Amino acid sequence: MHLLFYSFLVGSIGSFASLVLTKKYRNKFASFCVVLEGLICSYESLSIISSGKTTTFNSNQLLPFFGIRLSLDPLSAYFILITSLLAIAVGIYQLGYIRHSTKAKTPTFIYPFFFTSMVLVPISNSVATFMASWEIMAITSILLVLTDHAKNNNSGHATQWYALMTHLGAASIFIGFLILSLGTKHQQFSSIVMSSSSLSTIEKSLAFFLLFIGFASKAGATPFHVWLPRAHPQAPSPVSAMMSGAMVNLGIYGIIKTGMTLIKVSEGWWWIVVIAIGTISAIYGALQCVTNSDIKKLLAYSTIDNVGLMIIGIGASGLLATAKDEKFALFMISGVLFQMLAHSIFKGLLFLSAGSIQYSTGSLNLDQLGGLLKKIPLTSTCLLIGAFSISALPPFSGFSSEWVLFEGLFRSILHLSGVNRLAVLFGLSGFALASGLTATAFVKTTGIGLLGVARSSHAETAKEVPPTMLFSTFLLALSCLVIGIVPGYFLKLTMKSSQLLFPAKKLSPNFKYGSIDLPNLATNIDPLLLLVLFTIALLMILLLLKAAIKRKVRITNSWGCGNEYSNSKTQYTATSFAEPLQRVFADVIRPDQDLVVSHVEESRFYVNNITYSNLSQDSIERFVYVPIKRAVTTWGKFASQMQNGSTHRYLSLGFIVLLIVILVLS
Amino acid sequence: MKIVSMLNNIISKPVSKGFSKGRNSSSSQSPNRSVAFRHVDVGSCNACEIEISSAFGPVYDASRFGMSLVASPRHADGLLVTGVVTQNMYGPLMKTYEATPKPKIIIACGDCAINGGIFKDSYGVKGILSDVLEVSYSIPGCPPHPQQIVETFRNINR
Amino acid sequence: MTVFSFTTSLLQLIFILACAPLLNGIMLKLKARAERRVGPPIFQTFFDLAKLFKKERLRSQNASIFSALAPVVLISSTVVVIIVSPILSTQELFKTSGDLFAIVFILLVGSLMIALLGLDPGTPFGGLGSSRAMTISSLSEPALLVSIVAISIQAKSTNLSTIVSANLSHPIWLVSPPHLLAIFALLIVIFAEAGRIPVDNPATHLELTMIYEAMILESSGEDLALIKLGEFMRFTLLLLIVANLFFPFGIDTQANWIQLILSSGISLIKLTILGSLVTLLEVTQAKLRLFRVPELLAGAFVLAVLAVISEFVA
Amino acid sequence: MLIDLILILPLTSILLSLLFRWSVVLGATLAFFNLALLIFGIVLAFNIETTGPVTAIDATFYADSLSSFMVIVIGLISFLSSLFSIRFSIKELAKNQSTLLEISRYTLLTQIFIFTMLFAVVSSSVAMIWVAVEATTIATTFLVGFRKNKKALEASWKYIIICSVGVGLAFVGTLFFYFASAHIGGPISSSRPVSLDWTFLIKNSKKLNPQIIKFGFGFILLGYGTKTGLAPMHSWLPDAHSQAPAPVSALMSGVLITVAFYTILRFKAITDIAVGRWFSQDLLIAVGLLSLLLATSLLITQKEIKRMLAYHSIEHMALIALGAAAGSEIAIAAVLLHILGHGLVKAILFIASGEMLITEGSTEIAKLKSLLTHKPLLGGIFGVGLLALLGLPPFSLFTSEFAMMKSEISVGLGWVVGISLVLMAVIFGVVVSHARHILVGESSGRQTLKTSKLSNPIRASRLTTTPLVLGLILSAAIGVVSWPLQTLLLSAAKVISG
Amino acid sequence: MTTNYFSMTYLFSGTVLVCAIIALWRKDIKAIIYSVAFHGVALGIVGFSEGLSRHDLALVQAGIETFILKGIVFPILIFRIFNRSGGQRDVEPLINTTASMLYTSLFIGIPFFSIGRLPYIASSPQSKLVPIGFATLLVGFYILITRRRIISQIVGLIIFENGISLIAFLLISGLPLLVELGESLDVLLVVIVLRVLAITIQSRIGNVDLAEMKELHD
Repeated sequence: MHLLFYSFLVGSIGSFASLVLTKKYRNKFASFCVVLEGLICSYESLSIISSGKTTTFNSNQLLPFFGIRLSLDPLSAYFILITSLLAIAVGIYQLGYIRHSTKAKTPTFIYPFFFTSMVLVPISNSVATFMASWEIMAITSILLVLTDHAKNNNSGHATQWYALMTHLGAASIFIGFLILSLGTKHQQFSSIVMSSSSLSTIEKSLAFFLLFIGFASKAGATPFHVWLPRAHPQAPSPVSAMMSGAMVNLGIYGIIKTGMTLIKVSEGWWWIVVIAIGTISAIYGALQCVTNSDIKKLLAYSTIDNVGLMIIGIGASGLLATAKDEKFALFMISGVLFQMLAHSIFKGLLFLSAGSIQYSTGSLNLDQLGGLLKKIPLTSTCLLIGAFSISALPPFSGFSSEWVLFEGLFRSILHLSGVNRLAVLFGLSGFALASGLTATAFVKTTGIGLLGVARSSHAETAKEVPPTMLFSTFLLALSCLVIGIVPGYFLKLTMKSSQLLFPAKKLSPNFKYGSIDLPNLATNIDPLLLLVLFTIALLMILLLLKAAIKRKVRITNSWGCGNEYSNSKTQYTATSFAEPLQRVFADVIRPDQDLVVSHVEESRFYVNNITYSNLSQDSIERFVYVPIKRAVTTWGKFASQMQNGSTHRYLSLGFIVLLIVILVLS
Repeated sequence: MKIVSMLNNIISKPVSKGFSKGRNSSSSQSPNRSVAFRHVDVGSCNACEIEISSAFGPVYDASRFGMSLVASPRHADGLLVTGVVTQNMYGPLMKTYEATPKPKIIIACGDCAINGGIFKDSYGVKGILSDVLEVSYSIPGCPPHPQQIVETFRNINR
Repeated sequence: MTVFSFTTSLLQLIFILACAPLLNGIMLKLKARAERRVGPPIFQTFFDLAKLFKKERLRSQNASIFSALAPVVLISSTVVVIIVSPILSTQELFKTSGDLFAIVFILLVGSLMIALLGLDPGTPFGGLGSSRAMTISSLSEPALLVSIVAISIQAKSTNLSTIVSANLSHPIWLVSPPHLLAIFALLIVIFAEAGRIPVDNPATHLELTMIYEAMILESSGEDLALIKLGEFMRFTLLLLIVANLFFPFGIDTQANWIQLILSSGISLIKLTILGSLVTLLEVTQAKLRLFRVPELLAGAFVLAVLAVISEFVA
Repeated sequence: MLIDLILILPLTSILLSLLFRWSVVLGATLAFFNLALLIFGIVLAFNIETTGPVTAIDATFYADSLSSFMVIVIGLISFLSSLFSIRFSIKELAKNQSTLLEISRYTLLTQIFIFTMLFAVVSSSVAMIWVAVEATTIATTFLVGFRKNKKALEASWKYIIICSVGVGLAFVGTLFFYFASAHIGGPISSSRPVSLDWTFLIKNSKKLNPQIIKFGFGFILLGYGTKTGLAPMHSWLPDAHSQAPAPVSALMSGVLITVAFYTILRFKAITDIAVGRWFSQDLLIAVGLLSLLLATSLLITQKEIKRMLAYHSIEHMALIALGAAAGSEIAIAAVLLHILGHGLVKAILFIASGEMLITEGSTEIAKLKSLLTHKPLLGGIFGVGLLALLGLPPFSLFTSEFAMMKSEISVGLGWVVGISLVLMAVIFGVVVSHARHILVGESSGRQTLKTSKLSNPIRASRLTTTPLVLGLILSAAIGVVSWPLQTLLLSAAKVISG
Repeated sequence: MTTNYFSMTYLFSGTVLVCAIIALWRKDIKAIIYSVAFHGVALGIVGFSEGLSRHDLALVQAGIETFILKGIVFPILIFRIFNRSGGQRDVEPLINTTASMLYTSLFIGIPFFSIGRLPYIASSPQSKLVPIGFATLLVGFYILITRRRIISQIVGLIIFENGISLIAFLLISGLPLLVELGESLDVLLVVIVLRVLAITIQSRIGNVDLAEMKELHD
């Protein structure tokens, strides 16, 4: 625990030093401090996970009226671990990135605090402490999203959405916690856990759903997600990486914490709702991910998709726990945590690679990119590895984690009954559709962005990014590969962390060579073996071909069906790539399509110009949030008549109330 | 019902005629077992196309000798060119030629491809096939008989 | 790893390598006969492939390393699946990794590679093909995974070998409605994944109607040969897996050498029968419009869900 | 002794500003005096903490920890405001917008204003509090009308009419308290009105006739509520606060309204004992929710920063009223912390808006653009101030709002918290959207930068920004660190919650 | 003696209310000012007689002070504004006079109905008259919300304050001296400030109709 405080100190030193130091040393020192903070935190969390102990820290000197209460257990340590690992990579990345992106001191100043608050959230042990660190996390991230506001008009809008949604979420969490703490007459989480059974079902359900909505909105679950695809793309890439890779996890943490520890005995139907939300998020996120052409926006939507998968897993685990099948509940929740680890790493990688692409080309619009694999091979390779991971291709991390998730869901279907089973089946279908769509989306991203010919001068003149950025992305890419190849070691870690949730049951995993082999599953995977087999096959084929055929390759033009005018413009674009799926799911996506044909003056049979536009907006935003916004504005306009400037009207209000006072109070 | 008639088709004798399997070709070499062509219409009146398609129909069935038409010159062993080379199709023809892997076989199918036929020297015509490419085989006729086409295919050797 | 399992894996590989082109030839022949043509000889596909290996290799100037890599990766990923799946024997190499989910995603590596290959040269038709292929692939995913669940429920395992062995010891499972529904759903998915009629017409020449062909328009020579071979192998593999799920009899379960040899023969028969059925279907059916395909896949998905549900009703 | 000092200090300031014309030296001296006031307030608080309430001049003045707390608040905000006054006055004179005489008069009135507020919080008699509160209205009317243009005059007219009526009603309420107190044998009409003394009233509050107290409290709430900016007679507030010069707005929004609320709190303590807590609770909830609703609705279409801030004051007063409705010790302590935090932050924001008026020439939302880009420090202060005002940690408003809401729920007012959270969320959205217009953006901001560079740009002065930054840090500090404020807050809360 | 004083109190309290109603009724500004003056005089007499009846010197002082302040000083101050502004008659009020009189009769009744229910009110004859004070206050308030000229608003406010004073005299026989002084000073200052403000407004903006003064709005 104390190590964590030292790490906070290191971070703060870095951040304050960035205010004082000259431009030359500012970034270096701040990044160094962040990396150091990350290292200390990850060391501490690893040691906590391996020892399985819980340490606490209480102080009344801070936070008036409430005091701070902290408690570090293996579960929170796991979240800290993920956050710190990502923070280390991002810290290194920033060395190269910040230099060109912004001259202001603010991001370097705020970033360590953002990190610190993300460490504080999982170790908060009382309502007030939690809310304070939660809000600090929100505020720092809001400020970080604003970093590029001077260059980018959208970031203001994004921030506005983000701030509002995060505030609503916090309000929901706040009421939920208050219901819990007043129902149990306790402030501290550890005490709430003890006496949560004294709550009535209605209280519990109300608290659960308020908390769930709050946390789900932070995690970005549909329909509370609208801020996410706006804020994540607008933030500078290192920040997006942290937000998508680490901050979103804390929403998941909140859901797990609420449903599995704070409220000890949960109701089955809650989890069915949770699964439904998860499924909708997964499908909706994946769909929007497919149809968007802006890399970072697409990545943000895929975060929603992945969060959906995790929420489905949590729901299934909750159902298993209510059905007293704790063994598989534990397995399922470990799967969720594993998926989270994988997601954090590959999403961090993808966002950082996207940042690198933006850095070297100045654009993130897939329709303007192309041919990057030849121009910036190293960055492109990193992006490819990220894309393969997220598409769940073996042997990368996404495959292993989704395998565990799938097995968990399969087990849930086997072990549950009735409507619960149907719910999980529903979730599994969503999981399947989402994973298919994700693969499509990332074929689009890599295929359109990295392959083919440059579609604009942006991509034409791309140059490789500085070594620090490359190093950071390679680090993450390597982690993707390692997690994918030896998932056993990591699953063991997640099981140890989640053991806390179901202390009674123990799985006896057999993780030889990092493979996943559980006796209860009756199946196993060994990605390492698969990789070895694949490599052997690949090498043998190549050797055979080399031995048998010794012809050189002739380089020619692309075969465009004899078209004499083919150029980079005739390529498929990201928009056209997604068009079939967009058409299939038109009812959900509701794209704004517009075709304007203008004719020459003389005859309407001669076309002068055809303009086709295809805008896919977030339909949930359009049909849920925008009407609310409009209603509020209308109300405001109406209400402003109250204050029309007439002294007489103002006074007559008082007069009426005075009469009422005289009449009523005597 | 459909399936029953299909089964009946399978059992009954094929309608193909003219050549029987394993009959000798005009060449002394072993017959070429697999030849694929990309068909290029550089200015044909479409009569040749009708004959080509019947060459691959049930009666003449060129596929039984391993012949096929493919969609991309990259997959082909050569070009099956019909019609006189028009100005507009000259470029695409050359592109198609370039896109074909070596060794390439160029077949001029029909009189127009061989000598320009009735379109010779007319407006918009660039020339005949042999002006622009080295023709390996010619199939005369206006239009050529399917049997002739299949015959030419069978005579191709490497 | 035992000598037997190693031999099995090797034999499976050789078996599929040999049978894949043959199966294609048989199907082509059958199709021709159904049209009352003589049709190409059943070894025609071997000739075609052999010719292609000898031809010149052309590559677009826009192409990246993917064009060279994708065919090899396609084959290698298929080989990995062949090695770990129970085709001739349920004895697994290294006792591991014959998991259905894993198989699906290893095969997905190949599909994705081909989709990327389509985008690599920067031509309009490549993009068109890969867009359509990925659309279909992503829509078939739910049906695929749910039918996997349906198939796995009775054996309580997603391991293919375990399922096959369990089915063998409980033959009554094979004719249960859930099993049949699941197999049917799986077959539809395989049609979609392998690009057969009614989803895609492998014999089309018109670029605008193409799905899978469009992605490989740019490949030539050895690349094309590898891709074609890879696709035949995948199709054969998938058919064999379905065959073993639907009618596992004849497969070796006891590490018996004689049974293994027998099993190869039986598998060939199964393959021929299944191939003939597929051909019949292809000849009698028209290709669906692209935007009717989602309906077909949705139907498959519903069948798979029904399978799972009826599994628990029974 | 300390109380005398606390009153003598502003009196000296008044004398100084009467005697001398305004100069930078005078401004600095006054600022220093106000700083001394703050320090005396703190000393007073420590004193009271150790020895108990103190009195002065034959018990005419009385200070318990609540009073000392209010003295601290007044001292703090006055100090900030008088610092900015220097900058304001220099600019006014430099731009020839006001004459030296006007500035001197302005300074004098401001000092009188501060004095009357201090007088209110250290008076022992509730009637004298009334006199002082009424005097604040008189002192500020001309400050509101300082600009002497149509708008300013209109604002000051509305201000004085509505506030006089309101405070007049409060006097009726006071009379009824007196009436009740007289009937239990409190001495009437002697030279020293003991029966109106706070100490007498609170001691004997059990004996007071509940019905009269109820009647009286209704008037008190309506009357002082007017001055606090609570519904239904809140309407003067946006006009007056927006038209007054920024330092005065800072004082009015920062402390004046809370001084009025302080009075309500005192009466509430008596009423709670005499009638029972439910009564003041119901009234405060009604008034609070109504004000919150009004503030929310009217914030939506705001076009001007200072009006926006003024409505924000109404919102916070409503929150304070709701917190006071909960009535528990923690709740009152939180209310007091909120008074301090809100005063500090609101003063900072008003001063920042004054600085904007100086540097940008306008406080209209539509005319301000991308402040963060071309005036990062001022924009940053304003932005962070808004965040603090919206109740985000680490600023003290978060802690106080959290504690108030928690206490509200714990006395069974969950529905109130629910409604207020929804309304606050709307406010949050609206304010963030306004803030975006003001602070964030690109192109037009750069243009302004260029044009302003051409025409001799006015930079934000260090004199303004440094205290503001320090103020924000202070606001964060009191939100994070318990010591030593928490003790003071709790003992001050004990005065009210008993 | 006491009854005599009380009947004086009774009489002049009534006069206070009647004068207020006259001010509401009339439109002639001069008449209004005179009625306000008489209003103040009557209020002073109430205080004076109460003081005499209770032998309370402070109250007598307060009465005299009120007499001077509200009976003499205020009317003079208002006259000054009036002389500057000109215009004999008030503009049509927001609610016409007939309706106003009807409403007034309605809400004058309210205090009589409700104040009487409070305890201790009936304990002394003076405090029984408190509703008169409330009625005066309400009439003053009503003038404030209906009249549109600056001068009549000031009149309304004065009547309002006088109502409060009357309540103070009747309810508890006046206030402690210090408070009374403070209160009077405040009211005086308010009226002075209002006068200065009124003059400034007149000189800067002109003779304004307050209902038109709506520059500050949302």
